[in-house]
Amino acid sequence: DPMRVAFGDIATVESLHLLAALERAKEKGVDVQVTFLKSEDIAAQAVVSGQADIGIGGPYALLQKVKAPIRIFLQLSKLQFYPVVNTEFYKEWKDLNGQEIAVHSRGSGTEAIMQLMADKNGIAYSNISYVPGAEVRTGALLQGNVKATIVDSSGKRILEKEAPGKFAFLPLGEVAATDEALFANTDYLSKNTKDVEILVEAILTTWREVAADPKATIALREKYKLLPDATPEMVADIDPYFAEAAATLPLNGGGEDAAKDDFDFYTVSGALEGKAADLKVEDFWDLTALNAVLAKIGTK
Amino acid sequence: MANPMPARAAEQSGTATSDAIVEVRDICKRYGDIEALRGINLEFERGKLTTLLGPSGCGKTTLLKIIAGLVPATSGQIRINGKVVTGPGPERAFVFQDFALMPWATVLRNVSFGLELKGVPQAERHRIAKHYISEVGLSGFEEKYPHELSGGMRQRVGIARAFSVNADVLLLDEPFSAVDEQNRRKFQEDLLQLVEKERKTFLFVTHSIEEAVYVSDRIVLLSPRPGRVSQIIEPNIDRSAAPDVIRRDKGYLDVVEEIWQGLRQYAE
Amino acid sequence: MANPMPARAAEQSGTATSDAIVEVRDICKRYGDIEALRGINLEFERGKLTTLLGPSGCGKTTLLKIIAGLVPATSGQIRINGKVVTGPGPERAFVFQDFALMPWATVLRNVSFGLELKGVPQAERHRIAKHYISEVGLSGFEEKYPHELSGGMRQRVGIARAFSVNADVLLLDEPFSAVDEQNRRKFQEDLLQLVEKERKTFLFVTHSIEEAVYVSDRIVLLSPRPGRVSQIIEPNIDRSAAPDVIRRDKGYLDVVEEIWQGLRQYAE
Amino acid sequence: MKLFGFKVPMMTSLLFWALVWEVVGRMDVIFLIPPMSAIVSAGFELVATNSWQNASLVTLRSFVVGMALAIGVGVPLGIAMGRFKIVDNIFGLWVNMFVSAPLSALVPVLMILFGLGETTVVVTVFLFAVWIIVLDARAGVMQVPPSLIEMGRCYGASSITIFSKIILLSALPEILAGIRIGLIRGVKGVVIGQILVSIIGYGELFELYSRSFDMERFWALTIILFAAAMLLSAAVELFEKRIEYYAGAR
Amino acid sequence: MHMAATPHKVSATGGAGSGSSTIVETLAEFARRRKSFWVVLSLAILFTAWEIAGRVPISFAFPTFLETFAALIEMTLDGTLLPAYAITFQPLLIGVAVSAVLGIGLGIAMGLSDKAEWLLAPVFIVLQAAPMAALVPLVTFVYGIGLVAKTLAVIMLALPVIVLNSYKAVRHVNPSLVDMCRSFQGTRLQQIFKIIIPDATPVLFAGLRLGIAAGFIGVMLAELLITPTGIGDLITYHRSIANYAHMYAAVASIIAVSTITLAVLQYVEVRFLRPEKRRK
Ligand SMILES: Nc1ncnc2c1ncn2[C@@H]1O[C@H](COP(=O)(O)OP(=O)(O)OP(=O)(O)O)[C@@H](O)[C@H]1O
Ligand SMILES: Nc1ncnc2c1ncn2[C@@H]1O[C@H](COP(=O)(O)OP(=O)(O)OP(=O)(O)O)[C@@H](O)[C@H]1O
Ligand SMILES: [Mg+2]
Ligand SMILES: [Mg+2]
Repeated sequence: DPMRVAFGDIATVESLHLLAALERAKEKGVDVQVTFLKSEDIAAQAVVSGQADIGIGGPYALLQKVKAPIRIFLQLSKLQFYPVVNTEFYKEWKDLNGQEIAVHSRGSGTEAIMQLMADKNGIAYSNISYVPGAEVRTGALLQGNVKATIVDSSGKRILEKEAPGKFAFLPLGEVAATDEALFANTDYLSKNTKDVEILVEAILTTWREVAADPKATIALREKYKLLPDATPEMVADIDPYFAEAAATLPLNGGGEDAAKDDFDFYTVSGALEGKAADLKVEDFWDLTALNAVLAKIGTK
Repeated sequence: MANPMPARAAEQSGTATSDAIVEVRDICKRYGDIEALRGINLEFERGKLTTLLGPSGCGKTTLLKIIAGLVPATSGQIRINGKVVTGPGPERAFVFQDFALMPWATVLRNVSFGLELKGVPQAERHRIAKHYISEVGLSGFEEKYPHELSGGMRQRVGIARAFSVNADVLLLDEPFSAVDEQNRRKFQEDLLQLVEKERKTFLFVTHSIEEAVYVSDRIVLLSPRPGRVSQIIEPNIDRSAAPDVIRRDKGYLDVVEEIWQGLRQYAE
Repeated sequence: MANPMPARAAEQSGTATSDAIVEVRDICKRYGDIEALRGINLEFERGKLTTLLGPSGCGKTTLLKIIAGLVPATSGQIRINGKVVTGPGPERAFVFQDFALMPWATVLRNVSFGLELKGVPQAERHRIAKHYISEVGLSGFEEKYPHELSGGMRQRVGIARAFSVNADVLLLDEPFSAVDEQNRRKFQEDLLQLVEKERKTFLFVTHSIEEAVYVSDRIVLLSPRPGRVSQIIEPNIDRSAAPDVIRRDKGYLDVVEEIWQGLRQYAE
Repeated sequence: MKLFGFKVPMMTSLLFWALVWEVVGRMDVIFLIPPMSAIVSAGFELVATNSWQNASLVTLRSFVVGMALAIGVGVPLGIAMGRFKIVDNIFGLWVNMFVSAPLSALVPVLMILFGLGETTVVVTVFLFAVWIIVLDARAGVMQVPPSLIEMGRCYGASSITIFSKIILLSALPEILAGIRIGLIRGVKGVVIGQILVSIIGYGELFELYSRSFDMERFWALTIILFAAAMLLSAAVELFEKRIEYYAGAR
Repeated sequence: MHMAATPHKVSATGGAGSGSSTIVETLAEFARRRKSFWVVLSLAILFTAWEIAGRVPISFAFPTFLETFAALIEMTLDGTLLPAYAITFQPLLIGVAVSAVLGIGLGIAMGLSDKAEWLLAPVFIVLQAAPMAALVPLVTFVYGIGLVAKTLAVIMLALPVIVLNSYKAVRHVNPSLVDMCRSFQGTRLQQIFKIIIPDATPVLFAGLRLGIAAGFIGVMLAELLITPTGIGDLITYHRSIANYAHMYAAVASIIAVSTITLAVLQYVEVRFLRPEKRRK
């Protein structure tokens, strides 16, 4: 049986390492079939309804609500976001009191971060609008349509390049939470242990390779002929992106620690209901495959 | 209003049984709440042209379609050659007011369509169709499509099609109403020649009194809805005379006037 | 084909200038490559009813619209009361074949529309409109909408509207063609009464020879496209007689026959 | 319109607009509008890329399959609705509803029923196109002149003969008109399906180009797609014109 | 574009005496007389099929009809649905209003002037045939994510429809009415305001109705592609937290609302603008 992976995004430079890892899993004999979907929600929905085996995203809210037994089994990335304001209007967190901000979507990590920071700084936003896509928010900032939002690292770079000094990035405390993870139906996980382990191993080894040498992604792209029609601008973006991202890649696949962090973060943000302490890891994570792989390749 | 059946009409329906090809017996027709026809009794003689005339909406078309077997009567019988019929049959052919030509077919195919449906082989049906096409004066137009013809020519195609199946009775519902006045006059003259030549029984519906008197052997006047036979008139015009002679014949003019006086009251 | 203008017509166009309200001078009309009218010269006398008659497509409607100023002539002039006109004017009113009634307006508003456009105050124009509505026999229908009327009644609305603007010349393009035969006869009689009463100049287009002869003081026969004046006939019928007397008058029948013989060749 | 006595074909104004675009693009007013010439040259490059060819193939496949289904289901259903009152009663509500419903809202639901990827896109195409095809086929059948059917009956035709020799042929112009509008809607459907659910084919390219602000390619792709929609409908229209006399003759 | 008129025909039945009739006969009679019978029947068939499919279930993400209905009731009662519609209707109404004014204006101009026709008609023909969904995301770049962007998305879909229908409406005005007005020496302005616009009104209105249908599509695209607000937010949010019954309820409600809106408009159109149609 093929392993059907639902990816809630299109293939871009930022997912090069994942694409490469999937190619490696293929080499090891797992018939990976990736479908690119409009959004994480649709990817999650595909897994819930059984039309995909593995989904990519951060589906904590879904995990708590859905009737189907879905579990996360590998953390792919942590939240890497940068709250940013237009300096013509705001300078610091306090200025955002009673102001409007834009985040990715309802219940998303971006909203969680902004909400967390609001609590920390004792402020409240007048309104939160949902603007999916960091690049859209970046564009909106540049166009002046949005004055305060939260962007990803490539958005940060664009802002710094296009309008140096016009935007200020607000300080962010320690945030360690899952941005993207792999999840699947428990049924699938127990029936396809081998394939899942191969996938997990491929990802972890690739992650470690990229962490060791961010330029490895360029080689990987050439080796596996990934994104063949990428424009020169896109290719030029690979190096800086991974240079920055490499440091934050989770090299041990998250696991129990990550789960605990996520509970703390997402209960505060409101995506998860209840107290963080009451949540059980086994209700959200299936660690079998990860532990088996880590036993084989060791932790870093 | 009582059914005014004058003596002449009564006599008529009593005697004509001998050679009646079409017999209409106690036909009534209702469309839902609308009573279109009430107790129609008529005979149509073989080889004659009979016209149905009456105010708009009196049921002329309905009666003709009942005879054709296209519309079922609510009660009553239609007999053709003495046999009761309930649907269309090969002895009757209908000529439609709107021509009913198939726009995607040539004149030839339209004319031979009746034969095509009967399963006549192509060569044979084309031969017959061509004969009637020339008979109605359309030779040379065989490969044209209806939209390339004038209204008058289209109606001729419809008539040729009706002839080609060799039915005994031809039912024509206002065949010339879509044709302009001057061509209509011409048509009437042509029709008389065809009647002469083909020796068929014609049942003809028209609104035009002159037309009715000019072409008919017998005229059935219907009263307004519910349609009943109000009068039967036999113009008794000498058809061997030239058209212009007929049109200024005293008998002709008298009949026209008589009918007009009868129908006038129903005009708006 | 040469333009056959018989002696009678030549005389006519020579003498009528004295009281001609409408003069048509050398009118030619082309629609792209189609030559619709060629060298038309005509006079229309005040207070008379003149009919344009001719085979289909010969340019009757075109000529009437040129006179109305609705269609520009390619060359030639139209004079009304001696003055050259190039567009519609208050001395002329048009009655359309398809009635041209506004479906969203009542009979009253339709009839008074010509006055409304002229800026006549509402009370005044309603008074005038009501007068003509009753004149054409539609009293009581003032508040009805066109779709609630029969074809014949709609045409009467069109005629009342033309009367209401008090134009000297009324141009009627096949006004009765959408009305059924029997009502048409009634209309013709009514029209004659109106002509008598209103003493206006009427220009009338029709396909029907009988209608033309029955209603006209003068008949202009047009030849097929390109339309030219082929003959001008004055029926000289005594209009004081009863309709049925007129319809069997020898003079009447002769004129009908004469015209028919002239037009017959153009029928299909 | 006439200019200096010459008849200027209507569509030539598009050239005029292209020129305006070029000028605006050159003035560098906004990054969204690059010069037309840049778009055209990007278009030529784009057509040569593998990803465009693959995307076109995927898009075309979804479109063709979806349209084939829409026509295959829509025409018979429309005809059945035109012929049989009961079918009309049962389906009438849905057809009339869906022909103008905001189907884009339904697309997210489709995935659950039809899976990821092409099937959903095919279904989207089908759903966008089928209703108008049904309605027009129905209208075509219902406006077959009754006298034509009576004529057939008069000459002893069976119901099957009447159906095949008269009704079908007579309804052809409306059926074609429905298919033409269906084609245009189908193109909209394929794009919406690809953009809203499965990011494949042109949907993927659109997303990619708009994310990387690659406006030349974005517009080149748009123009290719628009042109395809126009050409398709023009082709059917041409065919329709050939049988236009149908309407006049009956 | 087509939209079959569905007049409420109550066909009179005669002949058959209605003395003693069985339930079946009564039902058959009712079915014949009342279109609503069929509406109810076909709704019942669909809902039953939905319920069964949901119970099988064909997928975890496929709720039953009853669940969906319950979710709809819940959303209505807890006050999420109405505010959502209030938000969704904002860009829709503004967009349709702008498109109506602009579209009818442009359409009439194109109908009246050959130059305007030459200049604009091809643009709108292309826009109407084009898959505008592809362009909706672009709007964000220029007009951001707020009301303006969504309104613009609505306009992008509704305007071409309204323009082209208005243009056709004016071009198809009865020429003999225009001639009639000219023959009474009506001025060009009188011609336009007393003849052309009134005569075109029914078609203008029908175009407006089609424009509103397109506007619904536009607002849904905007809410799904630009930023989730209103009903689009309900759909995406409930999907993201796997409340599929709620998501389905939101989808079904927007389709129902648009259908009802259009049906009401059509009724208004037939009732007030087409007296000649109403009578039949
Ligand atoms: N299919 C039908 N359903 C209901 N009523 C009908 C139907 N066909 C005809 N009628 C009614 O029956 C009456 C007679 O109609 P029919 O067409 O036979 O009259 P007609 O004499 O041919 O009229 P016309 O001179 O206008 O052709 C009319 O009042 C008409 O309204
Ligand atoms: N707008 C037009 N454009 C091109 N040709 C036209 C136009 N109007 C009329 N014609 C042509 O000019 C000729 C005369 O037309 P017109 O309508 O005046 O004839 P008519 O005598 O009124 O015909 P009918 O008896 O059929 O009413 C016809 O051959 C017609 O085809
Ligand atoms: Mg009739
Ligand atoms: Mg004419």
